[in-house]
Amino acid sequence: MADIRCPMCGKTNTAGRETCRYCNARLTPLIAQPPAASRSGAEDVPDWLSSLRDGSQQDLGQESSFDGESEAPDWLSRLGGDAAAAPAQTEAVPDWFANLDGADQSPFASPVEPAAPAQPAASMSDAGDTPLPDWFMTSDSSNSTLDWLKLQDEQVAFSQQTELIQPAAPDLPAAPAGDAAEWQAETDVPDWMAGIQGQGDLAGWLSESSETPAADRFGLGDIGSNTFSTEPAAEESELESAEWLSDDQTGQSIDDWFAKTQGSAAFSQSAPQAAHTPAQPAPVEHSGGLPDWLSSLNEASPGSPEPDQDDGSPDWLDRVRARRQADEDRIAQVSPNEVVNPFVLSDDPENDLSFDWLNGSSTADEQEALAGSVFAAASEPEQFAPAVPADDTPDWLRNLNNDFGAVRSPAVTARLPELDDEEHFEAAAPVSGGQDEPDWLAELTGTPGTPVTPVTTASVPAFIGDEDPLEVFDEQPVYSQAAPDTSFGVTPDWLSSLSAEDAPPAAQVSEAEPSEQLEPANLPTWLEAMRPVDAVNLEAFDEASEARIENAGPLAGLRGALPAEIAMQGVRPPAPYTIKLPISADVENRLNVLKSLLESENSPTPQTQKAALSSSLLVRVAAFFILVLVAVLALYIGPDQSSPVLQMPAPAAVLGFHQQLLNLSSGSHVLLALDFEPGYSAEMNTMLQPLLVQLQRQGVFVTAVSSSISGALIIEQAQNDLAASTGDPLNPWRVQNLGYLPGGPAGLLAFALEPARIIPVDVIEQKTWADAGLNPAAGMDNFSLVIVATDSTRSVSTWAEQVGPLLQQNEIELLMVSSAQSAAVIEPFFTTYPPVVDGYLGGLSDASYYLLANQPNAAANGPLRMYEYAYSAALLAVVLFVVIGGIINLAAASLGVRKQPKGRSGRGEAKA
Amino acid sequence: MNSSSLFDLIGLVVGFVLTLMVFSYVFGDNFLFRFATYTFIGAAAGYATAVVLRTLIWQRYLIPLIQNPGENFAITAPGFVLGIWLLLKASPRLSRLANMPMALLVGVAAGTVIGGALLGTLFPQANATMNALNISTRNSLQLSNSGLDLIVWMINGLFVVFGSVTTLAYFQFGGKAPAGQSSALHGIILRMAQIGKGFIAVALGVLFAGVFGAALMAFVDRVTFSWNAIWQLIGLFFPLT
Amino acid sequence: MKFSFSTINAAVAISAGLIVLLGYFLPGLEFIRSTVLGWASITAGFALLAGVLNLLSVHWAKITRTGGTAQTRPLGVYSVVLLSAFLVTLIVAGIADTSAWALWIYQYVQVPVETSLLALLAVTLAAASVQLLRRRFDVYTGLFMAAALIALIASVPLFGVGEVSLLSQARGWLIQVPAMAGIRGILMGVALGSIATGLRILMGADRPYGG
Amino acid sequence: MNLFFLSAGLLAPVFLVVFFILLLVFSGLAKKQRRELREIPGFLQLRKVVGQAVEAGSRLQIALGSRGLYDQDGASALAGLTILQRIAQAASISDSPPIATSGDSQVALLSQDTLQTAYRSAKAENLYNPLAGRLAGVTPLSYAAGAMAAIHDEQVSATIVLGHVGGEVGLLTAATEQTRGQSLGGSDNLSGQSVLYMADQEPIIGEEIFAGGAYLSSNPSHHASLQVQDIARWVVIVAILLGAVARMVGLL
Repeated sequence: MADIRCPMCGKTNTAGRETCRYCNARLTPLIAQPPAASRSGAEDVPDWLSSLRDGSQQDLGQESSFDGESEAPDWLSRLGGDAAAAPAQTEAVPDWFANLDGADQSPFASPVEPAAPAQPAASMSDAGDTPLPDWFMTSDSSNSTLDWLKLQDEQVAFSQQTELIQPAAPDLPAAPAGDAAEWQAETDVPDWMAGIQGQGDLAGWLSESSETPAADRFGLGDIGSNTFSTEPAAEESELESAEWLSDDQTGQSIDDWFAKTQGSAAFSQSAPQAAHTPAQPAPVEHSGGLPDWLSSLNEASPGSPEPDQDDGSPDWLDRVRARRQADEDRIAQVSPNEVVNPFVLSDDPENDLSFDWLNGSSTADEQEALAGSVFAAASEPEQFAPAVPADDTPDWLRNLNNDFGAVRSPAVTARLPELDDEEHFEAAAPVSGGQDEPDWLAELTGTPGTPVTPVTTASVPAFIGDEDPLEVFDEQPVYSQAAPDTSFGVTPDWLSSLSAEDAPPAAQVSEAEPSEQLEPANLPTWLEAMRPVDAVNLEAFDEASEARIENAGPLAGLRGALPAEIAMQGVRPPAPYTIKLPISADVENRLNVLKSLLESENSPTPQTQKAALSSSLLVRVAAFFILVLVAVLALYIGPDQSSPVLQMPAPAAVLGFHQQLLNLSSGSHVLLALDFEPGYSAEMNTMLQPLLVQLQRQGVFVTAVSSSISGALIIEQAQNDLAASTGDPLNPWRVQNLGYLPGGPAGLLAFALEPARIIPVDVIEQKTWADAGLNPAAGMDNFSLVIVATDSTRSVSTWAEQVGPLLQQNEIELLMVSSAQSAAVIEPFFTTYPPVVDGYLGGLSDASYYLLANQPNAAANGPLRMYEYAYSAALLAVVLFVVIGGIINLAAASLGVRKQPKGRSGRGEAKA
Repeated sequence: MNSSSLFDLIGLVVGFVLTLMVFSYVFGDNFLFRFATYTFIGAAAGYATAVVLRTLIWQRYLIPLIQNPGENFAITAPGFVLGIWLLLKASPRLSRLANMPMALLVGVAAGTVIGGALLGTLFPQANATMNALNISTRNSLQLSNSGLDLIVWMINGLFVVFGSVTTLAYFQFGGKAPAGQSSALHGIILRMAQIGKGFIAVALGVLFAGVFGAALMAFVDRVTFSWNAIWQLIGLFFPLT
Repeated sequence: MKFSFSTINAAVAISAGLIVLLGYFLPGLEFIRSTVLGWASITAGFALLAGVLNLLSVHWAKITRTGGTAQTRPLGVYSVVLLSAFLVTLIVAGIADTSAWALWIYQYVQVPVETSLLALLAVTLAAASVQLLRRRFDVYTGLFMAAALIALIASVPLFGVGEVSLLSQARGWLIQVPAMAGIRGILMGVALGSIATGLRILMGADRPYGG
Repeated sequence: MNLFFLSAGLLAPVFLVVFFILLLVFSGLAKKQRRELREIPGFLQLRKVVGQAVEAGSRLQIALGSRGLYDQDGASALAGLTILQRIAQAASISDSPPIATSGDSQVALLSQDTLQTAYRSAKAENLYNPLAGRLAGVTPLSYAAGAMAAIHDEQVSATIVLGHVGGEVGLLTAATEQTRGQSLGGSDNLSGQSVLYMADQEPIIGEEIFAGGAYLSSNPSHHASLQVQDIARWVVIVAILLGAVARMVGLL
């Protein structure tokens, strides 16, 4: 067990102490219980941790029996237990390792520092809704690592590797399916997605990614270089550090952490092959069109639909999966040269071929290379440190000078001559694009003309891809040798101990470069570009100048006499393009689509409702315009005057009405009740005019009353219409306007009992009943006929029920002129015996019959005929509209039911 | 142009514009529709208030009371007292003090409701339904007595009786549900209710046609009014020689 | 105190109701019944004034509402329109409720708007009819729609065709037989419900007058 | 003066007295034991809508119709007021208390009294707003226009029609649809009833509107009145059948 160095005073304390015995500063973060538990064997220790302790006791011999379905603890045991397995571990190492490392890099870090591991620690201790499945997903990577470890002793030629892919391909779904199942069982996608959206920074995070060189957000960074993937992480940490530090359990932090873990996994797997494959739309779309936490989701369940079936993950995720599946299918068919498609294979955590370049690492130098790659990989988490909570300065910035000091380490140069055989080259070739590939390979593959460079530039962010391969690879050993410390500096003891116990190759490298071990070099080239002086490859200059022997001129034979020439070769202007974003239009489009989809998930309105509402508006507008059009056309055309008005015999009710009017003698009095609202006056006055004309002709006196509060005006309007229709406004014949009869049916009943007392005078001329030739005491007996014109079913029944019996007892006839809407209610009172209503006109049709009976000319060309003509046209149009529209709507509804059982139409079906 | 025709012309324009404003609701609630309807509500309320104050209270109650107090006092004076008392309802704080006049109104309404429902609806309608098969009713309507007509009339009469009875049965509210059956209606009552519901559907369909027809007539009237208004205005500003 | 008030109110309601009801059957009570009806009629007139005051206070509150949201603030404008129309009409009709000005308002404001609202009703009913079977698809809805369409199409001579005797006879049969049966059943049912409601008030079981 | 009016004059008081006695008797019995009632989907929907409005803090509008008290219109308005009291009691705790609109002054004043009583019984009289019971318009169509405005202005989520309202109720249902709300209820006005039957998912038909008190409350008098109505119903049915047969054969 390693001692713990106090972050405050820098003195070492024995492992197990929680506080510094010198300055009492806290040594282990409060939430980082697992290490403490692993030491003390405390009870409530997560399974993975307990198994981890077991795993830590395993000897290396077990690794060959390590199966693909092994659990996280197993690979964790290999974490430090086996150098060859280390890359796999690094794939799974979350960024908080890097945070820890960052913390170690700054002994004078702020007190916030210990909180750095809090998030993942909390995540681990809270398996219910946090990344236990994520661990599994990352453990896939380790499993895949172990798969390739089985091939470790074989000297694999490139052609042989491609053959190995084929048996590997069928295995792809196996473990991930299991992972997906567990992942699905233990995580709730909507929840954490909600958590992400709840934090409201996902969309912004994505847009930010599109503006910054956050290539790793799109997976390109993962595929490309971990070196540069630090940049977005650092930026993000600045943007979200508050949430990041405060929130230790939200979906955002967990997923972000998990995303970076996966990102590193993707990197570790894909990087080796990056060199061999030109940029592919599919990988760009897959790795590049998604945040890495999403691509990690896809990796978690290749070919297993469960997650998006059960957890309701959004459609775009399905689409991405579909594209990914298509890519896998394509891989299964591609030729051996295409097989090592870094992007496609990098999507798949099961893809063990991504590390085939390590298969030949049994020789000493490959062991070194392996160690280099191991620790390069082990250093990745640092690159992904999103929050760098230790302090605001990213590690790479703090270790800048050390990085440059480390470049061109003797260990690297020492290896150069040993690279001689084709096999190594071919075996190593797939890795050449990656940042963690062995430098010996890097220097080889870095030579211009190899397919590596263009491919790499095409497949990684511009600031990577356009790098001179030499320079890119030159930096690798630095990471390699710095890795052990940077990764495990202040990791919890259980991890540091694991890493300290073994990994002999790493130990060799450590001995070779003790100083570099402490200096993790993690320098993005765009930063180099910002520091031209640093960007100069001084090491290259020194070495080259020392190695150069002048062979001509006065300085002939002298070594390093003219360094300037070399220096000039070494000095490069900073690449201005290094800060370009390598986002293709395709990626950007997909990003926009993704953002819009994610934002649209916040809008709760169901589409069906919108559709229903818009369709109802559409139907309403359509009905309106159809009716207007038809009515205007009918008015424009007009009825055919010569055509017969009506052929059918008049209904009995109309005949009875007509007969009762004919029976009126001149000078008799009629009570006319106009019980309709002004809105119905168009229809009612049109129907009333023939009646009033007839009454005027017969010299009958009319006393009018209305139960509508506008009654006085309704009566006056009818009077004016009559004068206008007869063309005699000065006609002495007038209706006695009693006006408004209050009290509804009760008032009506009171009026029927004592009319002269309820309404003593005319509202126009203040004429009393006596003035109008009526006997106030006689009441209703003054009238020989009562005519009720109404639009209301209630008014019909009230007159028939309240006044009708009184009238029957006094043998006064009751006639009605009714709007179409109340005509049906009159029928029962007309057909009863003895009839309460002695005749009625119900609607325009009956009015036409009546008009035809007593005024044939007016019936042929009067306003009633015109109204009826336009009305019948509009009626036919609206009936057709309702029938056709109803059929279409019903068909649409039935289709909608098939598509969407929970839709609105579904309720109708259910009721049916 | 004399003043009355000018007023009519202005009125024509106002009516035409208000019509278009109301029609704008077809596209959804909007300012124009609100403007027209609020104007209408205010005008209707204003006219109603004027009618109550001027026609009812002044002309029909106060003037007779002043002219002939002895004859009208018994009805008008208590009515005025109760009416003014009722005005306290306009004040939220004093509202509860005016419950007694409301109690009078409700009591009178209840008596009217019972009497009207019993004598005005229930008995006449039951009597009319009984007459559906009454041959003397048929004779009173002077219908032909040919054999086929008589059979048709009889069938229709049975329909009316059966339909009225089953419709009335449809409204049955309660009963004792048999074991294992949730609905309180069962057996013959359930069957009758189902048939009655069919008659109700047909009756409401016919009534709906009446409502629709009346509304459609109003639509035609508005289109006619607008059509005439447009031509009148065109003729006014672009006189056709 | 409260108890006595509510008891008195209930007594007034029950006695007034009984007087009006018994007046239907006992000829001797006709005078007192008409007297009580007269009181109620006058009181109803004042009730309309109280109701109008309520209407005005609602819209006055909208105008003077403080802290109204942007959404509710325009409502004050509508209320101003309403109150203006109210005042103008009140003044015009108060002078003479059948004056030329009152008739003008009636003819060119009230009638156009009311008729247009009815016309709007035609449009909304047409749209709703189109969607009826989608909302509620059962045999009764089918009967409803069939009866409505037949009664509608046969209410006037068919456009361009003239009267179709079959349709006219079908409409006549619908109105005189099944529809009349249904209407009678509904009316009798409503009557039973009305009697029960009225009797509950005469029992004092229901006291909507705040007793 | 025919036989009908004679028989009505004699039978009507008897019928009324028996009805009244049965109502008293069953009111006493209903306190101990309730009879099972058939399911009326309209009232189930009404309960659901009220519950949803209370949970969502949205507003309900109870449209009490545009006619007065003095006949069956009055009966439906009184029945609507009874249901209004139950709804107001349930929704008084809501952030947006219900509003009651009517087209008749007396009904508007009664709705204020009813709401005040409901709030008092719910121990929330301080939440009572006198303007919640309002006159929307003085004529049927101006009432419809005012109720439409209330639907749009007051963010009404559901309009419950319980009163005497004619075909213009179609405008209310249209406005409710525009605001994506619900409309339900019934009217004893046959025109309004036909429109509601077409527009509502679960219409309340005819006599059912008078049963609201029993379906929404545990008031024994309401349950008793339904029992008496059922008894009277079958008396009328039997009378019609016997009378029809008797008149067909020339008796009566």
